[in-house]
Amino acid sequence: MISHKERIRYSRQIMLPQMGEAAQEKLAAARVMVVGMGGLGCPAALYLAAAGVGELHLVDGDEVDLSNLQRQVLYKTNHLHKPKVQVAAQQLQAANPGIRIHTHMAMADEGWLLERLAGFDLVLDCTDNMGIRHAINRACRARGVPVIMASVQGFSGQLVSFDFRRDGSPCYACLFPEAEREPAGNCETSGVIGPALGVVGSAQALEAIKLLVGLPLGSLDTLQVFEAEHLEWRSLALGKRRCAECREDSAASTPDLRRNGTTVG
Amino acid sequence: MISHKERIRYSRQIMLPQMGEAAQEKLAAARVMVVGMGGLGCPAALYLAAAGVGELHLVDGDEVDLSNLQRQVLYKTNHLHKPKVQVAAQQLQAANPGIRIHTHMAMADEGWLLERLAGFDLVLDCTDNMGIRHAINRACRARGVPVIMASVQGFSGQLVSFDFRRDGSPCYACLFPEAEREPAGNCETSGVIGPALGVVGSAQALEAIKLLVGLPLGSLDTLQVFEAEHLEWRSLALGKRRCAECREDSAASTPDLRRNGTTVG
Amino acid sequence: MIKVLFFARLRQQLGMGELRLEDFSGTVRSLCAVLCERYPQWREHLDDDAIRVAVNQELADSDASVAAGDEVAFFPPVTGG
Amino acid sequence: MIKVLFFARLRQQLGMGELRLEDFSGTVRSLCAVLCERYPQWREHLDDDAIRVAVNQELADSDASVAAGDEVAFFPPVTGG
Repeated sequence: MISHKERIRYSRQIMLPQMGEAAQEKLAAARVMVVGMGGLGCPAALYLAAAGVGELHLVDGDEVDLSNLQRQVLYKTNHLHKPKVQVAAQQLQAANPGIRIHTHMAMADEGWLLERLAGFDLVLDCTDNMGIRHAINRACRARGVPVIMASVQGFSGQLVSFDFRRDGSPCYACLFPEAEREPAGNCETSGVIGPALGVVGSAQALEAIKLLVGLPLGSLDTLQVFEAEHLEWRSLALGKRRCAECREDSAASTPDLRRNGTTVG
Repeated sequence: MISHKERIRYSRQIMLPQMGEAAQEKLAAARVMVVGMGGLGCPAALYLAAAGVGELHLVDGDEVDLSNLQRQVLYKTNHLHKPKVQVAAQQLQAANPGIRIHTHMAMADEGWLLERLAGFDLVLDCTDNMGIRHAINRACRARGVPVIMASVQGFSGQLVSFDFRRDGSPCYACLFPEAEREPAGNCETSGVIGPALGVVGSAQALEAIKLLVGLPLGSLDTLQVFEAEHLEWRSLALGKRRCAECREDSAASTPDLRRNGTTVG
Repeated sequence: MIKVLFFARLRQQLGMGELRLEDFSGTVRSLCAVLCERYPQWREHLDDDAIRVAVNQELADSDASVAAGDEVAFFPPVTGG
Repeated sequence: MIKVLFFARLRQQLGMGELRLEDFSGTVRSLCAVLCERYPQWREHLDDDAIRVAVNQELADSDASVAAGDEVAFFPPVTGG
């Protein structure tokens, strides 16, 4: 049940024909894990907390560094050297006391995620390197938890979602195979323009809200490419390409054995 | 001169080939006015402050209301009933103590703007109705100050920039003529999805940084249309259409009399 | 074939974001007339001074011509924030 | 004519975001070969296992065919955040 105060707080989204009170209740009941509280995790978590997502788990092992403040907009100068998850939780809880926030001061890996993902409705991948992206992909796939993956470097961003509640979903490895070597460059080595993280991180929160309330996603099985230099946004569909593991899975599950996939659209 | 600490704080953008120390110095020397500290002004001002824009003027006559917190991410629950510009200035100053922030607890109109716009490098229009948008357009045009205009309602956003430092620039009235009646609906009456404001407000900050450092804009004389429901971004060029006033201006300024226009690209 | 796009509140009002029209050739104005004839309930939304039209991603007047292969976008101002 | 687009770091590395190619018909692989012949300095950037290709906005293999009117996009993973 939505209280009178909540009805006021969330009035501008409850009145949207695509949302309504039922959508607000779905947001309140949702458990979402945000992995990485850097340049993408900050805006994504800010908008999820503001929208009333009931339970947020923030995962990051880092402390706030002076070089973060140019783009990681939850952190202020007096937060230097404090754990990011602790500062972020304080800020988000102050913005919205009506939600539950859990912090995990840890660098997630596949084992860590596999142990904890049961019962989550969604994972946001806001991390900064290829290794952890593939670990998140494998763990979400194994646990049947949808994932929305965002990334930004320089002036370029990418956003793609996989709904592992469905049988036959493609995965991140179908798009970018696990390479032997890490591709060159992250924000630390190649730089990044702050507001591009705001654009892509906010778009990630938008897709998250849509997934949680059952609206169709623009990034499902589709790589959204953002080029901040030209303010261009393009959509590239994954199509029928599947990685070896997805092909195997698909061969193993005969139509009779498939449970009904829950789709987001 | 950039100090050692600033070189660390801004390192991730200074190292970008499109930016560098010269760009950082331009940002530090810039004076920017943000009109409207609601759903767009919050992310736009956050990213400008983080990037080190030297002087920010925040303009808004409103106080923080419970129904703002779903999307206006600078405000927290304990800020209810405080002036938005005062809370925003505190938050931004804490994020970046190295910039100057001025607050104007006022509802800007054409006269107010005409009196104050001299010496500004840029205005961001983050307001919420057609009347004030046209007033900002006229005042910026009269004072030769570039403007980046953003708007969001429901799941739909728009972004367009005019560089009034150039002779022959089109203006907002060339795109949307001043109508006798206000078009129906703003966020209060028709609702808005929070993260769409994050996407468009961050894009506005991105275009602002590009304008201030002299990189080309994607929204110059071009309406960028964002549809959050489908995560679509489209570009519609203004072309040769001009409002009556721009046609008159253009007829009045013969090529000989024109000063060299400063272009942003 | 021409591609017709609707943006912002027109999507809700018309219940559609995109449609394709075979065998049309004429002006933006006559395209509007064809659409309102096919969907009479659209008239009040499309026949509105606030609605702008772009042909092939560039703002166009109502007497601009539209032919096979063109993309026509109808959009109102968005003013909230 | 085919339209070739480059995204993310390829734009800086190749110094170009878009080019148009007349009279090409063949596979993605042969398109790559034509480009690297014309711009030899591109080889190290395009001939990289991490680069993906989309033909007409859909991910494609290197033996996918490309013909007049197609749009081919080359893009690397972006992994920062």
